Amino acid sequence: MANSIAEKQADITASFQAIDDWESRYRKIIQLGKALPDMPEERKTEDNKVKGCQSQVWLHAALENGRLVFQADSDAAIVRGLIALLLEVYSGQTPAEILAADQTFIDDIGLIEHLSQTRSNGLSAMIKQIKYYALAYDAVIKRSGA
Amino acid sequence: MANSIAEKQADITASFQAIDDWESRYRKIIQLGKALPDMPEERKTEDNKVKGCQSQVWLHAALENGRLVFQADSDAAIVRGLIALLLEVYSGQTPAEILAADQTFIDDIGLIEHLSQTRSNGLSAMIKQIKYYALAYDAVIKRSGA
Amino acid sequence: MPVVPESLRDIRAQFPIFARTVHDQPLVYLDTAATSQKPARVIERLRKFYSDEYGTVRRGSYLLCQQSTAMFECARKKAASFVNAERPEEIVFLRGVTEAINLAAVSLARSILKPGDEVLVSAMEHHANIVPWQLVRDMAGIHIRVIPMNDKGELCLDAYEAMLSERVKVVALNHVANSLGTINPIKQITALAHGVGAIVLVDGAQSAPHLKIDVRDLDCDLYAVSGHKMYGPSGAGFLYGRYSLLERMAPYQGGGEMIDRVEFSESTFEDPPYRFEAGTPPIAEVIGLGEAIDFLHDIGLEAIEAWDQALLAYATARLSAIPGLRFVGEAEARSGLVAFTIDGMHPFDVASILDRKGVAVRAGHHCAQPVMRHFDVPATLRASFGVYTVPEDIDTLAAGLELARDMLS
Amino acid sequence: MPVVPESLRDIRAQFPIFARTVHDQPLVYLDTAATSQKPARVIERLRKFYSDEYGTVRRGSYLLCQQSTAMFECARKKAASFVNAERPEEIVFLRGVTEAINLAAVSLARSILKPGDEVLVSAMEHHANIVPWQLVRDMAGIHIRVIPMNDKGELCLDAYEAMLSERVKVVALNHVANSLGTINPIKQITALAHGVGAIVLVDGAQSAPHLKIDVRDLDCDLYAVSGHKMYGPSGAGFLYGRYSLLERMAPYQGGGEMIDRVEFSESTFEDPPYRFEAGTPPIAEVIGLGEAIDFLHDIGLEAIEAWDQALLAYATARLSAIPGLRFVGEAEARSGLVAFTIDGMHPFDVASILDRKGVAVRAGHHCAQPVMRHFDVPATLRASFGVYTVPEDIDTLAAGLELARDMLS
Ligand SMILES: Cc1ncc(COP(=O)(O)O)c(C=O)c1O
Ligand SMILES: Cc1ncc(COP(=O)(O)O)c(C=O)c1O
Repeated sequence: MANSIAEKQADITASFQAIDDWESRYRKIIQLGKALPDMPEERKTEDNKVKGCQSQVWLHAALENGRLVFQADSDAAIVRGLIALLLEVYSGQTPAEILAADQTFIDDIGLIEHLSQTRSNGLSAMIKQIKYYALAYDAVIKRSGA
Repeated sequence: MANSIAEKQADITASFQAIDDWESRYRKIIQLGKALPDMPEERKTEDNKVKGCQSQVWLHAALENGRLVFQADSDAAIVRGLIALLLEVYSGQTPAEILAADQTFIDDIGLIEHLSQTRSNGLSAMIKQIKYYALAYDAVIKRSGA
Repeated sequence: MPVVPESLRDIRAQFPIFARTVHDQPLVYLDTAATSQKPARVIERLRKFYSDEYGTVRRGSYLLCQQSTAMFECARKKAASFVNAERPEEIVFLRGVTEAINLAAVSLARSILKPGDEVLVSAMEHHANIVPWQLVRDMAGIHIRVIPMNDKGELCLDAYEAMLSERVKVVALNHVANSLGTINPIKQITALAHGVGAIVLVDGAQSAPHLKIDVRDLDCDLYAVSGHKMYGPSGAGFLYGRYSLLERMAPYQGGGEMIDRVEFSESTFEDPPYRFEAGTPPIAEVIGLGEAIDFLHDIGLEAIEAWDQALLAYATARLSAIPGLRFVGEAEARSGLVAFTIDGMHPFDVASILDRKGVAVRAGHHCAQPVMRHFDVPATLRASFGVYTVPEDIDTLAAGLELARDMLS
Repeated sequence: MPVVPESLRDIRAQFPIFARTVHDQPLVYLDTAATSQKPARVIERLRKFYSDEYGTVRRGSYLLCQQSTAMFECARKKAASFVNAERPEEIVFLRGVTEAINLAAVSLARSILKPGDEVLVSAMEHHANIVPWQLVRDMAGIHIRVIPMNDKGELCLDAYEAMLSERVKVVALNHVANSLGTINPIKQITALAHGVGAIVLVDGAQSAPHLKIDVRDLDCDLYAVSGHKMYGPSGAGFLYGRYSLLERMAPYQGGGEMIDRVEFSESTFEDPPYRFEAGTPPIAEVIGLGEAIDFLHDIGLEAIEAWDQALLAYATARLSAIPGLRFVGEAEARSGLVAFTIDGMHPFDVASILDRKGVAVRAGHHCAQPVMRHFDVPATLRASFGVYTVPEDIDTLAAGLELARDMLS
């Protein structure tokens, strides 16, 4: 069984907190971004674009066996790295789990503490978008289940 | 012959500077206002109204024997007093004399030092209006003289 | 004489301006309705921001900008909670009430109003809630109708009800009238307006500094506030707007940060509130306004409201004793000020003499010429209160009025 | 490396912000084009005004108000002399360039523009000089046409001349382009525009902090300035307008103090500039802007202009050495900034890494999306200078860019 969101968040936070200089943390994030599979070009549509980012960010969601599978991409390397973290945590979880999750972990990894407060890097917009999908699919599941 | 504008201004300034408490200066101004002849109601027209005052101020000008004769009034007592001072200085002078005159004396009498800088009591608007009349009639005189 | 309550006991010491004199007299500041003085913490907040923290807001990728943005957005949260909005995105920052009403008038004219629609304003409005509607009237083909008031300075609610129809699209009026002090029954007015589907815009310039505002309880759609009248810096205020309404409203000013995409042929716009905040906002001033809101919350709005009422009662009693003094504005429910004339004396003369005694009151039409015409006076004197006002200020005012009477008669 | 001139030697010490660090690094502030930092004397002027002198402006009969008014009007004189206007009444105070252009667009649309008229804007405008014209376009029935630029980022003057006709009523363009640094030949552009009777509006957001402005020499009709970019407080700026033009222009916002007489049926308006200053203005901020103008005058605008050119030359030379770096904007005449991309790196990533080294630069479209499309880049990096900028800042930037290259490739 997949780890819970909370466990994954705790793992990520711990692994970042173990690194104590910013440069190594950034290098790690950039590496994670490089390892993220590219999103197929045909999915990089206007519809999938997350509004309110300095860099371009795309997010696609699909429900598979009751779990939300996300694909995402960005043209900026650091944002791609952050996306990789978000997908690791959220992709493959049920909508209900996502809705129940605490989303502050991204603040805790000591890399981007301030970024998520502003509209500057689209991270908060992306987290919001993930929650929207979870909300929407949660409703779908409840309706079809009833 | 009438005193020059400069002489009259000096007299007024001296007489006010001799009083060293504000209350007496204000009382004197208010008395001067009371002594000012009322302007006939039919002259209190929109045309004669000086714009930009908190109280209502009217000013009328006529050329008599090459000299500008002013009539003015206000519904506020202190402004009437100031008007009396202005008329004493300017009424009966030639347009050219008025144009040449220094208009800062009203600042020097130690009563209203700050008032003439602002648009608040219409005094600066009134002095401006007096100058406008002088300018206009000066042009009239020059043209008819040529 | 009412006793200053505990929570306001040391307030005066927090306002540096009271350390100064005016014409060698202690300052008696009774023109808070025009603009309030500033507490040290607001002044210090500005100094600190400009000295240690200054940066522009939105979209910068560097720390100063991110922190400024966080502070600016935090002020939005404070403003939202100050009026009990549902969410921070219901707060649009701008210069003050004048700009807020101009924004509302133009934006509604561009998006919602149709030719033949009616906008109701009250007979006791400030020019800021009259002229903006006149400026859009011809462009939008709308009609402006006036809700009458009685001679106490209270709205005629029967007449108001009779004026309501499907044609009425906006009801715009002040919560507290700056020339009379009248508190209008906004909740009742809103309920009636909503009965015909009209939008209610409230001018909160005079209420925000004195009353506890609850836009959800009032159920109004737009509520405008000037920060400089509620102990904040000049240059910043806000417009609360019900989010579903803001979403329907067209942009007002165009420029940077309010757009999504710009082409020369056409542009698309951001969601509210950003859609309405074109260009660099008054950054420090908004953050200072946030501090002023904290200041008010720390005192407690109930205490402020109660003290205002105590001062009003004291001033009314104290000034009634002055021969020839007539109050202009005698509504049952009032706040913040007393306005009056004195027989045979021009308000301007009286104010000039009061100034020499250190007393700052306003003489004039208070940007409410229609109110002056209603009461058939060219101008009135207005003494208005703030959190720093003490009963002794009213005593000094009364003594000054006696002196003015002596000098002018 | 250029040597800081005598008149700027101690300037940095006058800006308290440089006492702080960013991520434990000294602050290297290279985003003055977005907003400038503030010298201590401007911050102190605000503190003093709010602490000892605060009052509203216009029409009050008490000392605090009269003195505030005198200070406010004195700032108007300073602003007039800053741009060499003929008289103080040619200065309208408002929030900044965005509001100034919105005012101009709406006011001209209400008073002068007729259906079928053309407004020319340049291809290198900030959104603030595009969107306001789009917002009035439909109401006024006007056409917006775009003066093209070449690939160095210079206006095509031949094309401009060919576009001029009797239909052109307004030519609106920036003096210095915020995304490219290009200095446009305003004097020449104005002469040509006046040949067909068009009004010329200049967006001076980026020029005012760096160049000596002379509206009489330029012979332009409207000139817009943001105070917060020229060392003044946020929340205040001004629009210069030739008086004879301002007199023909309809009011923009409606409210208090801009009116002569208000009736519910109709209102009449004050003369300029008051007609355009509705409501309580940003009082302290305007007075602070006056102080910022004094600050600039005390340094001397010639020295500021010369230092800006020295920094520009140094930055251009220094950054040219960085592999893959391409400048965006290579006009002959430039001012205030360098904008560039680096092959294979997203500006946002670079800016984030620079931030960690204490370097504040802007990554983005700089509110000039059409310029980004012209150069076919999603965004650029922009380093912009102020009076406090030293060559070592450019060195730190260059080192940061090397680090970013290492980390990102
Ligand atoms: C009732 C009312 N509305 C509007 C205004 C205008 O506010 P501001 O000048 O801050 O825009 C005022 C203040 O003068 C007011 O008292
Ligand atoms: C060329 C130009 N025009 C207009 C603006 C808008 O100025 P403000 O945000 O001060 O209104 C800016 C600043 O971003 C600019 O650089």
